[in-house]
Amino acid sequence: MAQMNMVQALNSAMDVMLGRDPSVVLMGEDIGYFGGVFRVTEGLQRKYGEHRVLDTPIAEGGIVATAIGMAVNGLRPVAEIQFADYIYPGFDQICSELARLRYRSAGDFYAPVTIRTPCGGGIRGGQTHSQSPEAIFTHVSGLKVVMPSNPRDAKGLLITAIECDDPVIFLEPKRLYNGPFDGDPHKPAVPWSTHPKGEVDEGHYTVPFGRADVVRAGAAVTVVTYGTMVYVAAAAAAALGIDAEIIDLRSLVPLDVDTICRSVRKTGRCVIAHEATRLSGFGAEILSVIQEECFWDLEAPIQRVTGWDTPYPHAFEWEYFPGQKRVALALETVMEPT
Amino acid sequence: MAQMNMVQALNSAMDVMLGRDPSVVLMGEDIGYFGGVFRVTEGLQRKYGEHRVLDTPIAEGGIVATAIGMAVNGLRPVAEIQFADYIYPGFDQICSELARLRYRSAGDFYAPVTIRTPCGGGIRGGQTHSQSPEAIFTHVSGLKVVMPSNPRDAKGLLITAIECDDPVIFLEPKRLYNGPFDGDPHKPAVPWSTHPKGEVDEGHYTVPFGRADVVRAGAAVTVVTYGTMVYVAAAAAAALGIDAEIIDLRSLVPLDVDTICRSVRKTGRCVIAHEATRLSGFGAEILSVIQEECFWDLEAPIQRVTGWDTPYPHAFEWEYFPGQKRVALALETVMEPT
Amino acid sequence: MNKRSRLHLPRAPARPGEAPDFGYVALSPAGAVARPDVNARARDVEDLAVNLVRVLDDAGAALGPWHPHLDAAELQVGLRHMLLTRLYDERMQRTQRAGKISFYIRSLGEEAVSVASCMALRPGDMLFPSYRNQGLHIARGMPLVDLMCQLLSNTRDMCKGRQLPVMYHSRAANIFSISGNLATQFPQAVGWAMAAAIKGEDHLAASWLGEGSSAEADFHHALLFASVYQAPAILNVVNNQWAISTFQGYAGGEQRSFAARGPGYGVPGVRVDGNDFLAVYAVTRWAAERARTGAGPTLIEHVTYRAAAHSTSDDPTRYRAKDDHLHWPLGDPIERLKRHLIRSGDWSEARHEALIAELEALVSASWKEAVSYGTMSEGPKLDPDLMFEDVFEKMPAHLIKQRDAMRRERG
Amino acid sequence: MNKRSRLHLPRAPARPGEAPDFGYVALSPAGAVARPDVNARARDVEDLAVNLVRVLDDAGAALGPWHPHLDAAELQVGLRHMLLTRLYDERMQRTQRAGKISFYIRSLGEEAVSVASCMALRPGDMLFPSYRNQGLHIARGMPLVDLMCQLLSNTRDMCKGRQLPVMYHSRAANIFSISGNLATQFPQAVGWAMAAAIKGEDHLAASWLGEGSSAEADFHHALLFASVYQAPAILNVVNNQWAISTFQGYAGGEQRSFAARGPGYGVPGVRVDGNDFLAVYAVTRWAAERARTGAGPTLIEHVTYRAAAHSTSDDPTRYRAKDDHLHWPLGDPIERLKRHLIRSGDWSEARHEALIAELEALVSASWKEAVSYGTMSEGPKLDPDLMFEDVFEKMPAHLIKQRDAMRRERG
Ligand SMILES: Cc1ncc(C[n+]2csc(CCOP(=O)(O)OP(=O)(O)O)c2C)c(N)n1
Ligand SMILES: Cc1ncc(C[n+]2csc(CCOP(=O)(O)OP(=O)(O)O)c2C)c(N)n1
Ligand SMILES: [Mg+2]
Ligand SMILES: [Mg+2]
Repeated sequence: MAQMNMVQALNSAMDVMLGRDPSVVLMGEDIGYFGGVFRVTEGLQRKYGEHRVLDTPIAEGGIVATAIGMAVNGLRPVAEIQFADYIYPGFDQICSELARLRYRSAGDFYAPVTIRTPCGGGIRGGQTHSQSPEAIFTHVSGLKVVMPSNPRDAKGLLITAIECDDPVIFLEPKRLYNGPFDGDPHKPAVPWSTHPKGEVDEGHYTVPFGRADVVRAGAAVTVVTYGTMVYVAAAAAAALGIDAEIIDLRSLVPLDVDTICRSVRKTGRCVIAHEATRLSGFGAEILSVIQEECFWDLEAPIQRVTGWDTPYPHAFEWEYFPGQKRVALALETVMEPT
Repeated sequence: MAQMNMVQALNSAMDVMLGRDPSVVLMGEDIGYFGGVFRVTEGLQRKYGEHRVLDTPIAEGGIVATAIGMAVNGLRPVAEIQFADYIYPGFDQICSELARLRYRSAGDFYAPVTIRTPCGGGIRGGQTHSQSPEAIFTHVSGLKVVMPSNPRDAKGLLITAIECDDPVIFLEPKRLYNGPFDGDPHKPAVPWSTHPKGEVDEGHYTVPFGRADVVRAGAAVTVVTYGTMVYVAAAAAAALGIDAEIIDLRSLVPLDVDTICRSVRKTGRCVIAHEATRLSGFGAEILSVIQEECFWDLEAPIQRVTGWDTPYPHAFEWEYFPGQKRVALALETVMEPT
Repeated sequence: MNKRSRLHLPRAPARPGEAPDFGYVALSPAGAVARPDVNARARDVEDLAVNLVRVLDDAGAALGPWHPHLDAAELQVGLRHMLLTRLYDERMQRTQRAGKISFYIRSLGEEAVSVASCMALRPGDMLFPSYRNQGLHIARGMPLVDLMCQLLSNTRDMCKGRQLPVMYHSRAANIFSISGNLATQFPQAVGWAMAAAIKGEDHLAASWLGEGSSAEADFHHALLFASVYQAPAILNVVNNQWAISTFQGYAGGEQRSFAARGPGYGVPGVRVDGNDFLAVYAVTRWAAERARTGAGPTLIEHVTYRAAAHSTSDDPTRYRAKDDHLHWPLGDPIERLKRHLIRSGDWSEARHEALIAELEALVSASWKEAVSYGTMSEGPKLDPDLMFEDVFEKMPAHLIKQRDAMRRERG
Repeated sequence: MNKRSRLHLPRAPARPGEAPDFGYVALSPAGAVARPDVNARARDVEDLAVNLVRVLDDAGAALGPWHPHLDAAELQVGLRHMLLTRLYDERMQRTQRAGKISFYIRSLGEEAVSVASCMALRPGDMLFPSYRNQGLHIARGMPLVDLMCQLLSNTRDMCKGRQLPVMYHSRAANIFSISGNLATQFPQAVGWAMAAAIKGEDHLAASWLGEGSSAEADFHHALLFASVYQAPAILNVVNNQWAISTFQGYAGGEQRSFAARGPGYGVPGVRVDGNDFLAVYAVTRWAAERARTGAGPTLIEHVTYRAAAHSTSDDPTRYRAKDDHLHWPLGDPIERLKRHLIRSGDWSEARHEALIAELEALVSASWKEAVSYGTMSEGPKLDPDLMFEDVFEKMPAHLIKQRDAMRRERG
């Protein structure tokens, strides 16, 4: 066991996999000699060679396309898109090709590509360094979509992603790289070393997809969330003194419907929280599933807490970000006696 | 008034606008000399000249990008993407640029671009000629998203789109081009001339965005739908003899929440139907809004009827397509006494 | 406003009612273009992107430094593959017209592009085709029955009913799955080639796309990544002059050849007579040797003509001069190879007729067998459960649920 | 596996700890490159993509056919704009370091690229910049206060707080909004130029992107559409050798110049000494005349060096040789123009010092004014309601609802 922040945990996952499996290769903009703009691949090119950790042209479409070709030829590429906001030039290759290759070739060809990309706001990155595009990928049949909220899960999920023969969109909430963040930008930053999930096994281990983590058991209300909002939601519930059950989804596709519904059946109330914009966000899918499965258990309308339906504005970061206040209002609403 | 099918109605909308407004230009693959693979732009290049109706290279990203530049320079481009399945190479320009230009420039620049594209299945087009990608665009703040279900609306909505200073994704359910389709491929095709909404005004008129059409009033259950599914749902309800209120959304963004909720408050039951895949489909957003607004009025869980979460398979078109049977099962479920 | 417009608009040489005009096609005489060393630097071979490599002259003589000097037996195999491709095409076109398959795309007039390229490569080389390369599948020896079962989406369809007709693939024959989205295969092929280089293997990847498709971003990505990593890839642009109704000028062919894109990236570009079996073979061989000796990628433009409609959904009389392919200055690839073989005494009209009869019988027998595995309307059917498989490696819970719902729905 | 790998990997000329090495930069002597007629065909000017157009020699003499023979007064204006750009940059860098703005990007060493280009164009020409073109804004006369207010996201920010610092725009000055997504502006500029041509107007569009960004699909789309429609556009690749930590070889610069991409599309490509004010001016003028006379688009590669860090978030000592810009063979654009002016008797060290003092005072006064409209921590603030405006022309119901919720949330 070692203390790691999320950057180090992700680095360790790739280090382990590069060491175990000669077919694993990393590729992306600035990831090789430099080690990535967030330093997630630091030291790996030096350790495994320039042919295993490739710097690439600035062409996300070309990165995804060549990763597919490499995967078809027996490699396991882990491609970094420098910011999730820049994944769209690769969208056609992801959605029309990567996601559907196994299907259209009836399993004769498939491309085990992992696409890692930092997402989310809270770092004053403005409209093109803050987006949370997960919902879009969850709508594309054939993709697995994952978002860890802590170093321990991050490493285990990334190893699962690399070992998985399906393509995985692996979203890294960059606000959590250095420590958990409860949504209050005025508080001093907290490092992962103060958090139990900053304790990370140095070797190989996996965290499976499709299994949500109940990060806090509770009886009064279920909060379904993932990524940075795990901490924001927990802090909001704690501040209100509400006995909330907090569920960290970890993987969105596949979705752990059982854990969610078991909880909602117990609490009868539910708040869903994500950073992404509301309209057709992944919260809508979660809400729909709960409504379909637990309709008769619900004692109040499920509430969605989300970013607003605007681009992410640089100057209004904290008015935009779904902070504790927004979660608290939703919790209060959902807890109103009926 | 004239009899028009949807192709003719769309053609008429562009004809009217090319005639009224010299800043309107059309562009797209095969749309000029040839008049488009679905003949929607037939005759317009001959009538208005090669400089108003442009053939383009096969580069959807370039089409959208140049349309943006043209719009910034005072034109009103109407760009055709030959099939909605081929819109993804233009996704970055749509999502990062077209949708956000007005916002990021605080209104100093904006691009009144309409992107028309045929969508949906039922024509044995297989996985790359059948998709319904509307949900993805509804998640992108700054885009209006429209899908007509009949010639009369198609023309009025397209004129609204062209006159609108916001960018519009205009999805045309190609299965409806020649006639309404109730989901039964074995029945003989029905032409628009047999349908009242095949009567189309030859001149200029608009159908506003954000106003759903109650195509059938009813008291027992609300069916919220759009595009081809309007006819499938109506036929399913009729076959079951259920007094369904059928709502044709026409525009998804903006969404006519009032009409939907007024109806659900009245009926207490709701089925949502679309061709697109289920997971994070637009049905999830509609369901969420209804759950949030009408929770206490609901007498049964809202049901979603959708395409399956797979690519669109060529050979299993009618097992994939959400036909009358799938709608009927949902209607029966939602009508079960509680 | 129109009168003042200064926007340039490329013009098709002949529209319906006009006389065919191929004066715009820059030709070189057979044998006239020099053949550089396979290790020549890209910058030293730029003339290859301007001139037109040709071996066969109009009389069927093989001339000049690109003459590949193949055995007669090999040429006869090439002729056979091309003929089989054509006869298969003709029959499948009729079959579609008869309503027995939903869709078809012919390669009429472009048979040499696929067959000669394929024969110049090794079986371990990976092919990333477009939808107009059935010659590749035939030259790699895929049974016609397999191809026909795909067209029928029947119980032996290698795509399990999930793809439109003509979107074949074969893992065994190293032929990649065809996408409906144009051009996507081009940079994928480069990625495959990069992996071969990373693994230190000797294989190369070859891909094909239409000149219209070269406008897509993927074309640029393919050339760029191939150039940066000097990937062992052969990138083929099949310039058959048309993209559905759109003349090649709209893909940028008016200002420069498509081969000329290569040198801009430091990739040699070769313009070759795509209807000349020997020239296509020789140029592909040259590119393959470059790739295998570490000299990097090559872009090849095959100058040819789409003699038929775009697909069975298309009617070219709406947008181009009638029968214009009869005026195409590079002739017909099968006729040209046949003439060459007869001239050198290795073929005869009689053998040709006999071969046609043999291949027609093969096509008929294959079709008979194929329909026994199911047609659109009759015989065994694919299990609709297959719709839910292969979305993921293992079927996840939500798809199991949907599959079960589908079963209930079907009663 | 690695040992057998044959993947080629471009190599940076010098990494930390190594001696700077610019031997790879192909140079031409000042005055050596011929200036073709503005109506020359693309195919006849291909050498411009290989050679390097230079006017100023090391001693400050202006030589050869590209010498634009500008008035001293005009050159002095150019020097002033470049100096102001540099002083503004320096001050804003310090301001960011002091925590007063969140982010900044300098253009150190690349001032001529923007200033000389801009001065060679007309006010009605539309500019589509990247984030490293502040010289354009300054040369177009935008008040520094306006730029600073954008950096501060304050109450006078032309972006209303919605963009990262440096993403300026000006409708009045015909400078387009800057995107965070690289290269998107390139084909947009071509679209703008196409519209000018459609309308029969005389204006052209010019755009800039980094050599690293030229790898994006948008670069290809821009060249292709510009070529097909012969759009009046000037497409500038600013080859400052680096894209964050990535050397230009990874953008394809190892095999050919970036200018050489142009000829592949039938677009003239000109490689110009980007640190030579006179050369940049002359080449831009040539391209502008082509555009205005209907001869179509031009691709210009500005060979220059990113002397500073990528941005305030970057530390180049981690990936390149320390102080290597001091060894850059094309020198510093401001020093070079100054030397030329002094040599021709139109400038002096004293005037230079005085100008620096004047401009520093201007920067200081501007900053003082800018902060009076609000800073990140003090003074007037933008109304958060603005967050919901301009998503659409009119605020739709769902955003009104969300705005009201935001108001409630803020109490
Ligand atoms: C991304 C994308 N855009 C558009 C289409 C529609 N489409 C199918 S074939 C075709 C023409 C292709 O022409 P070309 O590349 O020259 O190939 P050819 O048919 O001549 O062999 C078009 C536009 C598509 N399949 N994919
Ligand atoms: C689509 C996209 N991908 C990646 C990035 C991240 N990024 C920002 S600047 C940059 C380097 C650009 O280098 P270059 O184009 O050479 O311009 P320079 O900074 O040298 O002026 C990168 C990779 C981005 N902004 N947009
Ligand atoms: Mg073609
Ligand atoms: Mg650069």
